[in-house]
Amino acid sequence: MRKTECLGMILAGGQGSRLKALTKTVAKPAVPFGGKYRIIDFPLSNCVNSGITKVGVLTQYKPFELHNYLGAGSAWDLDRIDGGVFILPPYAREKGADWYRGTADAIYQNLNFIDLTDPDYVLILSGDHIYTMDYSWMLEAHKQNNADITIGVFEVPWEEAPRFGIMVTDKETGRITEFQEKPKDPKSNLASMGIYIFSKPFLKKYLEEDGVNENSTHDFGNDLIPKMLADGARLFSYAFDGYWKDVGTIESLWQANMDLLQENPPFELNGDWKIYSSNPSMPPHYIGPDGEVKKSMVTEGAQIFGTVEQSVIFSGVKIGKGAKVTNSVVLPFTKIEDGAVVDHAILAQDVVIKAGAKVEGKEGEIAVIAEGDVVG
Amino acid sequence: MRKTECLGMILAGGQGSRLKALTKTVAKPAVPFGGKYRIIDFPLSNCVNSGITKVGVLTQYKPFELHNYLGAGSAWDLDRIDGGVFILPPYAREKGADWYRGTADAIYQNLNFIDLTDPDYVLILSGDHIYTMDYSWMLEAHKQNNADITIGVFEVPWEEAPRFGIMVTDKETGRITEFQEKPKDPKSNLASMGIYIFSKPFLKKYLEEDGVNENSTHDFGNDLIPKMLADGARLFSYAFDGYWKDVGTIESLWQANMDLLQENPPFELNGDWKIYSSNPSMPPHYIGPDGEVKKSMVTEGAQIFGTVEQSVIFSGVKIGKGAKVTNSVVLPFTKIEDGAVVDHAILAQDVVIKAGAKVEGKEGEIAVIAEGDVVG
Amino acid sequence: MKTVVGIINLQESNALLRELAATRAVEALPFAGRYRVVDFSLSNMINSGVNSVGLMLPDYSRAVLDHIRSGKDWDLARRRDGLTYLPAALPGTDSRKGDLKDIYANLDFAELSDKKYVLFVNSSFVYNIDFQKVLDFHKANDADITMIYNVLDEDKEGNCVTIETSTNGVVTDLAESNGAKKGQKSVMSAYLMPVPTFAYIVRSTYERGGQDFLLDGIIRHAGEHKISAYEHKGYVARINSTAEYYKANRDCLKPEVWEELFMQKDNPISTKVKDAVPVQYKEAAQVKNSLIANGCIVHGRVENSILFRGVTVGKGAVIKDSILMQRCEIQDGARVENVIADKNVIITKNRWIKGSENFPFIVTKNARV
Amino acid sequence: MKTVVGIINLQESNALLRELAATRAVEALPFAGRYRVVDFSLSNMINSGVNSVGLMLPDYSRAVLDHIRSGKDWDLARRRDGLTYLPAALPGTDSRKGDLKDIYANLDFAELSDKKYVLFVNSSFVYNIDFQKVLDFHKANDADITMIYNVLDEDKEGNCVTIETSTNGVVTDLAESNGAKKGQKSVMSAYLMPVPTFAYIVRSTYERGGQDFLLDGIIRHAGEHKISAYEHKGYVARINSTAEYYKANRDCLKPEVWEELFMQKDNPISTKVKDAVPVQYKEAAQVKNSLIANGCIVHGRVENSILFRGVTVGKGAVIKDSILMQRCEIQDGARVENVIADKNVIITKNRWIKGSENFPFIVTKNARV
Repeated sequence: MRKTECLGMILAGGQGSRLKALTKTVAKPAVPFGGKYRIIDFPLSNCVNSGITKVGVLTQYKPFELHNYLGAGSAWDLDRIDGGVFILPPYAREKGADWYRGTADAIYQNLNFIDLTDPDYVLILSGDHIYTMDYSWMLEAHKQNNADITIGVFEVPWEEAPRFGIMVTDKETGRITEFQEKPKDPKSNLASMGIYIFSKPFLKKYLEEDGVNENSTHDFGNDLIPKMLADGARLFSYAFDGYWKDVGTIESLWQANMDLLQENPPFELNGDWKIYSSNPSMPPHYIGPDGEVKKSMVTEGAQIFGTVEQSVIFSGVKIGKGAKVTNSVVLPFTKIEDGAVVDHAILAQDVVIKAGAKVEGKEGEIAVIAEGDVVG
Repeated sequence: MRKTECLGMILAGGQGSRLKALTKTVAKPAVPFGGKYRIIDFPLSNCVNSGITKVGVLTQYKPFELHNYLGAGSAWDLDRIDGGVFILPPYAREKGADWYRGTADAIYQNLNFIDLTDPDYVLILSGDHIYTMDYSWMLEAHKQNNADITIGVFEVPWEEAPRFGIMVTDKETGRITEFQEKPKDPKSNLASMGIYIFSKPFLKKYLEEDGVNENSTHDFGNDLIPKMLADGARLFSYAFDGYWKDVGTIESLWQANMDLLQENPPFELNGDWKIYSSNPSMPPHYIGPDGEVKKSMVTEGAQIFGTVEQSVIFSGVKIGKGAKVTNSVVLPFTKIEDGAVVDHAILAQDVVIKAGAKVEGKEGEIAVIAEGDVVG
Repeated sequence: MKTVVGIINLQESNALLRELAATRAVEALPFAGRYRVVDFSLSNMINSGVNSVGLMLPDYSRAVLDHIRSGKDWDLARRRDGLTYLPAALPGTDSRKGDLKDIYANLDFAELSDKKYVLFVNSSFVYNIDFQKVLDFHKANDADITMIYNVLDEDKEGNCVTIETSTNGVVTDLAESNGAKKGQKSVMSAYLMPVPTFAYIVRSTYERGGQDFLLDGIIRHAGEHKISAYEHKGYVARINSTAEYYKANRDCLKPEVWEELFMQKDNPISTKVKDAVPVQYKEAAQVKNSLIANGCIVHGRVENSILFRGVTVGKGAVIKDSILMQRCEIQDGARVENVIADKNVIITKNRWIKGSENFPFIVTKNARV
Repeated sequence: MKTVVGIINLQESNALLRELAATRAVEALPFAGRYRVVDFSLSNMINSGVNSVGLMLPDYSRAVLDHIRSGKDWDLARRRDGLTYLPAALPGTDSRKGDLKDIYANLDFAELSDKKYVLFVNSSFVYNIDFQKVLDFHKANDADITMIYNVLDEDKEGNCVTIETSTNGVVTDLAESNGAKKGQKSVMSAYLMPVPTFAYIVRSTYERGGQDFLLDGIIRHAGEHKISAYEHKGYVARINSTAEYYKANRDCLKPEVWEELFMQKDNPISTKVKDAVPVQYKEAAQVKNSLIANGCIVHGRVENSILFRGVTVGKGAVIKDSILMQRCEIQDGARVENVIADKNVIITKNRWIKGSENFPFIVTKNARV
């Protein structure tokens, strides 16, 4: 392979246990979002749009659908002769076989892949955040600071800071002076976004040390970053002020979908910064003579004979006459029969809501129907 | 996915410890063979040529290069919209994560994939045999016999029978009456080729029983087939009389390469039954003014200034002036410098044989130089 | 169907579709919100298991080449078989009109293939069919040639080729006429026959001065062959005039036609894949009985209409009984009725335009009204 | 190079290559055992980081379309950017000769791209270059147009465009002449300029009756622009005649040329991928100073020759100083010297044929000698 300036590595092995009903058959990064996307489309598209054309995707939990979805990467223009998407599941070696024991271990076990692509920098990403970001600016900052590691940070309200990993930084230079993991008493409101750019030799050194350290939990936040700080390494923050959402819970996933429906959405799916996605062969959606659709997103292959308001409708969904869907997210091929009512809900794929049945949640208590379930 | 008549499943997880020097960085099915192929090209091409266009490849040991080689399957015409190659590494589930514990367990853990493709029949293959075979005839026989399972068998010399799994069959019907694993006292010389066609419901039933049986080694030959026989299931043999070689040892791998160099090779790479392979962009090979090449196969990108006889030369190999390569297999990008001598050897990739150095094995004791090594 | 090689003829006359098809082939016309007419022929072939398809390129080939590329979106980018482009015979080498010279120039494609049958289709028809059934019918009838027809459900204008058949499906009469009546059997320009029969018809007809495959090759020599006719019972639209184009699009607004054409699990109609976001319906959107493709943004009212990719409908704008192609922009307060707007048309604020049911008003590409 | 859109012109005259190029473009000519001439332009573009490439199709486009398909083998099958086919202007719309009418007809391709520069190349040259260096040179010189040239290492016949430059690389004279001498600076028909400059030259020249991009567009208006010249110092071959074609192929037998053209790790020349088995050398094979492509089977003697895919050399057969294209069959005892044999030629048993060094004997496609 040719030399690479910056290699992307996406951690996509998480089970997403807090999204349980939606991860019965797929890993969290493969959960559908926004009418036609899956969560992993965002970091992948960000990579491509930032000029990063070699991306490793580290999988572990129920990876089949994710592998199948990624394929050779052609949906993201990543089916390149020298580059593209590389799927990296755990594997066996001469001396045995290990599952990925933590975020750092997952990267550690793939050091041979990193060496093969020979990058100057390694960008490490999570597979479960919704945002659009140009990593090339962050890389520029990393170079200018002559940093060992640059961490993407995001300003959160002070009262929420105790839920995050918090970076205390020098205001002038952005250099990180202290790291607080979920602090009761935060000294800053800059939360780590789980986006790291490492200079490669530095990364390799720390991973090799951590890999054989039996007391480590092999996590970047828990183990490596504190150690780097203690060693006096050059850690810098890079502040991001666009839209960014961790969709690790049902509520936040629902909210991120609703955010798309605002009159002026907080981020553009439609702009120059394209979000690529695998596109099925589906006809334009059809809205029937009595259909009513407002403040919603609807994608190809849907059929709507009822009422839809403030909702996100995926492909192949059928909504019967007199049915009412409000404040909800309806994943592919789910059927909502005549007269059924769905409110404040996420319906997974292939669900059937029988004629006249009701699924009603409320804000803070979104109703969830798991894949293939039949209600009513 | 659409319904599938016959799904292929290739067991490609083996370490191939007896091929050690050649499997330092790759799984056995990815070991190069025959000038430009890798071992897995044979079962994959057989599948495609037999009309089987959905193929699962079960990986476990050092799968990166194999995954990368397979890509989306375009080299085998398997990058299909509804079908193609599906890479199936071990994975984590809600209740934990298991490595593949045996051949049967590997299939068992992927029953959800099999259900998804919804086949009538499942063809299970090894990823480490060299042969060309039309599986559609075997499938035909399976249907005609109304069999539960059909096992490909190959007649071996009686004295070699104790090294194989032996099928004792009814001569008239081909029905299997007894199975002997490496018998001291074989009752038949029909060896199992490790090729099974199962009717899917039958396979699923036995795998589900075996999967939870703690006394099982989860191996088709050890556990499932004896149990099926004991249960009186309809096991049939399908006799194959073409060229077939298990290339699990250095000697047999070397021999299979040499077999290609016979004046009339025992099987055709060049015929209608195409062996597909990933093709790098390499110019035609060059033979210099003093080059001499006889009874050999040479592929694109090689440069030959010396003498080559009875050898298989892969792409990017350079053989210097006055160097002599005989009875050997030289894998990609290996350099043999001026005046060096190589005889009865397998040189792995990126080896350097320094000017004047000698690597000499003999029949029964083939010399092997591991990837990246420098000799002399 | 592994024994069949497909040829799709994109060389048809487009005289009746002048405004829309002046610089593109009929088959490259956008259809039903996201497709092009040629998608039906390609998808029918691949869904039926025809793995080797030759595409006879029209004079204006850029749109077709750009749409189809390697054929990957139809699963036709293969190492063995797959898609082959068959460019037209070089102008200047032969001044004859008609499709026969181009078929003749590319005859080696069928003859050098290892297939037994040719399935030759003209591509200006919209339907979803399993050609396997046609092959079975052909074999069962022991025919020389099998042609596909449908029974007209209403009177048609323009050139039609109609047939009469005996009870066992053998063609007893075959004639070209101007217009046809409801209930007549109309040929859908799709023919199945053995490769040698095809080659013989093309070669012998062309070398004796013939110009048109159907008229000179088949009709004039109908007596020499046993011709069977296979009835396609599903939805069929022929796109030979603007009125037919307008009607066929609007037929897709009937849920049963939409489902028959597009939602058959084993026979999907494939098209070029493009990235477009789901449709955004805003506060005051009102949409009834319409097909809306991804990438649209709807603020206003849409009724009985088809919106292609990336159309925007402004606040208070009204779209009725219209077809708006890619990236049209209907600004606030504009009103559009019985209109076909080609790509990138802009209807400015508060402007009203209206055609009539049978003569839709056509706005040409990139126009600003 | 992300700011550059590439255009490859396959519309060149092939008058001097009549036997080989009668029914295919020069650029589709097989070269060096497995390539076609156009592979160099395509590979140079993609290796230099040009991601959007337009290909102006020649009159005989089937071979080129079949070779390039989606552009996947050159990494040009993309969703964004990638390969675009630019068919020739429709015959009949303009009876002018020359390439300018086709460039004019496809001018929107460059103008509608979001790129800043056009890299326009004619494709009948063989060389391996990093265009990034040309762009850097163009910027450093603050030029309007940069053209690429090489210094001739021997006298050339046929039409040549030669330049003279000042010490800082600015073109001071530019002329077309019949033949050029060793040491002269010869233009390689590759031009880099901003999109508006390109569009201006094409439009203003065409609309005033111009026919040829280089002659009418650039040479006649050389005074209006600051033209820089970038010297390519590596190997260059121009393929404008059979003699040049023969020589360029045989140049590849020099290990230094072979390595420069084909074995640069970061600048590989890509071509259409085909499956072919490694070459089989049998008992009595004797091969010297030759390039042999996969799929060949060699029983006899081969010297100073180039064998394309699938050539078979029978027992006792002798091949000297020859180029044998795909699937030629040289039967036992035949002898072939100074010959260029097109595809599928069969030289029967014990037959001898011989051309001379400067006038190789050309055997046309599918011939049986």
